Amino acid sequence: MGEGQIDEALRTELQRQGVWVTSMQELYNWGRKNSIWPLQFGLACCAIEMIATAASRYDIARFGGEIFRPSPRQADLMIVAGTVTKKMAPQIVRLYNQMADPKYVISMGACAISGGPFKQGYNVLKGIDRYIPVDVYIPGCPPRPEALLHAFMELQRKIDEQKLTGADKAAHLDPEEPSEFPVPAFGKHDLEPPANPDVFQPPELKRV
Amino acid sequence: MESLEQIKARAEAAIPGAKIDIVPNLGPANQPSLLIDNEHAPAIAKFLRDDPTLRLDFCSNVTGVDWLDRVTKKTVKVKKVVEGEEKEVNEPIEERIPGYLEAVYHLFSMAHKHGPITIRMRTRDRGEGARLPSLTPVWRSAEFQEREIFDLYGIRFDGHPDLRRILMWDEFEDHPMRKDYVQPDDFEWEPTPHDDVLARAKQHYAPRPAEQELRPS
Amino acid sequence: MNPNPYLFIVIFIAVALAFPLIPLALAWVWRRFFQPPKPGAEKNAIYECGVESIGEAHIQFRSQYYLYAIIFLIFDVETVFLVPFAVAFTGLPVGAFIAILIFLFLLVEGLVWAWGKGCLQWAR
Amino acid sequence: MSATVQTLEAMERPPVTMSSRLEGELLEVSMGPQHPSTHGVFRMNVTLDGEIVRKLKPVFGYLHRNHEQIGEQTTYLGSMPYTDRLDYFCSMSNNWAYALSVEKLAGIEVPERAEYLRVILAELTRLQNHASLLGFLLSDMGAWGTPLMYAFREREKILDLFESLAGSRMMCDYMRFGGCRVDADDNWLAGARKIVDRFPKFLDEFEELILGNEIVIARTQNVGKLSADLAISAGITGPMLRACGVNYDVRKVDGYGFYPRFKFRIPLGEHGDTYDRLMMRALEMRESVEILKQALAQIQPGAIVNPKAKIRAFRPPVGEAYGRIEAPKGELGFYLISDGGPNPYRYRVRPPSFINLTVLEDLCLGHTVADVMVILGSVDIVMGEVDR
Repeated sequence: MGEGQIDEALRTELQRQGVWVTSMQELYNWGRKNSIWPLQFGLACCAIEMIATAASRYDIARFGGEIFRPSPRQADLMIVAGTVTKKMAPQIVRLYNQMADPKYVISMGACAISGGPFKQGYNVLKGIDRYIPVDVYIPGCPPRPEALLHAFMELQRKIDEQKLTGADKAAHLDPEEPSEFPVPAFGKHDLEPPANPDVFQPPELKRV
Repeated sequence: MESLEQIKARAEAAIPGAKIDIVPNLGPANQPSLLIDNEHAPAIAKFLRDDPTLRLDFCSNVTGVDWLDRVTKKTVKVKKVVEGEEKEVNEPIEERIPGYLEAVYHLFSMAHKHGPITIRMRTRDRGEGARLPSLTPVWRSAEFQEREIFDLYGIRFDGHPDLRRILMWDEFEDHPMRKDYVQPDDFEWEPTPHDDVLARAKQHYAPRPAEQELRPS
Repeated sequence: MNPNPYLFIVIFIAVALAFPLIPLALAWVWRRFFQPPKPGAEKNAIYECGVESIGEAHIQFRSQYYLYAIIFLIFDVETVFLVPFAVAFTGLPVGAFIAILIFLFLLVEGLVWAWGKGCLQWAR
Repeated sequence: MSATVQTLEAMERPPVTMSSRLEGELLEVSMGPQHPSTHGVFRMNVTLDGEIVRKLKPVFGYLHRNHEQIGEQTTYLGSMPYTDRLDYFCSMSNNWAYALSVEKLAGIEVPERAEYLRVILAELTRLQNHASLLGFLLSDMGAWGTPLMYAFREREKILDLFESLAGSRMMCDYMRFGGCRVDADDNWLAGARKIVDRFPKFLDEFEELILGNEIVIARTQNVGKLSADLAISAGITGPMLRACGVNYDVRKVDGYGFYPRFKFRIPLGEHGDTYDRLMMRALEMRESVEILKQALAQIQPGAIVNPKAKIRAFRPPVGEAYGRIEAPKGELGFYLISDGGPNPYRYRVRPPSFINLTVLEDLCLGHTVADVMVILGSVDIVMGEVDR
């Protein structure tokens, strides 16, 4: 039970006598996790599965994510659904920068994670986490609507655990954490820089 | 629909000086094509479109093809003196065909509803001389496809209304669909390498002599 | 002592104001004290579908839209004048009715002239 | 602004005369890659005079995934799953187009039951593609989401059929050179018959809901008129061409697959405006239901793959072939040049929606900004196929 957590036993005991106890952090996180507004922004085939998730059968409205906002100013969540090409990467990073601050990124589909089946393409960025931090990855090509719903619940669990104060507080409350990342420029042969070093630290693989 | 030979004869009759020859297609698809020379290409195209019996008014598909320098082995009958007496002997000689870029047009007729007539145009070489006359004034559908061929193969189409890059960003310089295009090396992290992708990933990690010291490992 | 009949309206307005303003005030307090501001060149740039905005926004619009707005304004003000007339309509003599008709006729005549001039034509 | 910048800018602007003050200047805006109704990452640089479109330059390439270069680096069979991702609404008809071209390249026969299955699956794909298109077009017009829910409800039923047969909802990868991968058992065919029988009821409800709606009529009639000869010269194919009254449908012209065995009509429009394009899709859905009824009645048990066709080490003879089918968006063609090796030497896709966009500027000139969205919606583009 970390510092600032409410003792669960005490909470259930009080609840039995009709007294509900909560904390500012729980209330804040509860409010934000149940009304995440995704940015209306589809790239390729995964976007069609995202629309199918928003349609009546798999209904993302049950998780509070029904309102797809066209403008990044009103969106909290960017679902990168589809192949990120090098021509589209600067636009995606600019959209991420223009989103209001408590913002999250779901990288949907193999293409957004690592280039997927189109990895050998010359115009395909090998994964969006080279330029912006990603919160939840969904493998699959395209991932089924249930997988997107599971990612949504995963993101809600992640929001629920965010701290408001203390050392490891949420990124958007921490003045040092950057809320903006440099937009790559179009170079002669490739994007310049090919990856944002302080966002993309791949593990050092020793090739035997 | 008439055979390609008849079309070739009538086209050469209609357009003086036009040099057309027939490129055979060996596969079972049996779709031979007409190779037309670049100077008379627009005139031939107009003829194919406006000729009452042909009426090829629908240019369905425009494709760029990159043929590298090829070395073909051919056996040629050569008279040679073998052990003192004259004899025909098959001697394999290697013939180097210089590379060229090619634009292939598949033409159909919506008026008469008959099948594909394929015409091809070849550039002089793969470097500076990669120029072809544009057929957009004849068929408007070739506009975007010729821009794509210029973008990905580098054939400059003279007479095209708006020749710009269509798929790659404007600052991009090479022509990526050519056979000798080398991709930028952004394979530094390759968790599940497989065949040639593994090769590229390995090549990325291979210690390059010159810059190895520069980059702090 | 029965309360003043308008008291309920006052309470209603007070509650109607309180409901939206309290959460907004809470949000403002949160923004002011807990949320560190992180402005940036890219974040404050103009949002135009993800690309840098091309062209200039402060340009001179066609004067026709301005005329459209003016004509709307005239008829908006006209309805403001009609409201007291409509409320007291039953107790008024015939002369007041004629006067309001003249008022209406003048405005409608102006509308017909504007329509004839083509000010109301939107797409050209 | 400093003085110098001011003068530079003043020089740029034309001299201000009395008439130009009334006219107003042109506003250049980009309806960019991230836009609610561009059906993916498609960008248009629009020059507006107030609300009237004066110039419209489409910008492509935001989803250029190098499908053709990857096609040249993988084997013939390896490219089959990539064709699902071309036009990711109609993976079955993409597979069929590719399989048809390779069969023409290598001269492979297809058994009868496989041909029937191909026709059934292609027509099911056409149904769900046209239903989704009508849903998207209506949401472009402002009926946000509601018609889309109806359309996606029907689409989900058809996707269930694809999933139970091919294993995946959208990316079926179902056809092979010389037949199909899996045989459809009887209760799959029964399920298909049930859905096809119930589809006309949805069509009546959908048509009554939208095509009779006077807002739709007001927003689509006489908007984006396309003349027949411009359409032919610009290589427009599919419902957009038939809306201008040109009777050209690759199913009737080429007679590929078993289409000559079925009796179905080709709807034709007269004015070539957006309303005709809308009606084309609605009427084509009815014709597809007719084809499906006949195909599901005539299908007989039998082999689904030509035993002689080699799947694994498949090396077609040297040569080239251009095969095409009537995909829901137009004429989808594959042009393959083989040099005898396992990989195609040249792998080219003839994308219908990419070429149908040639006339987008001609359609939109003189219309208002709101109409540009409706016209783009009626062209029915999918970015995976436009940018390849």
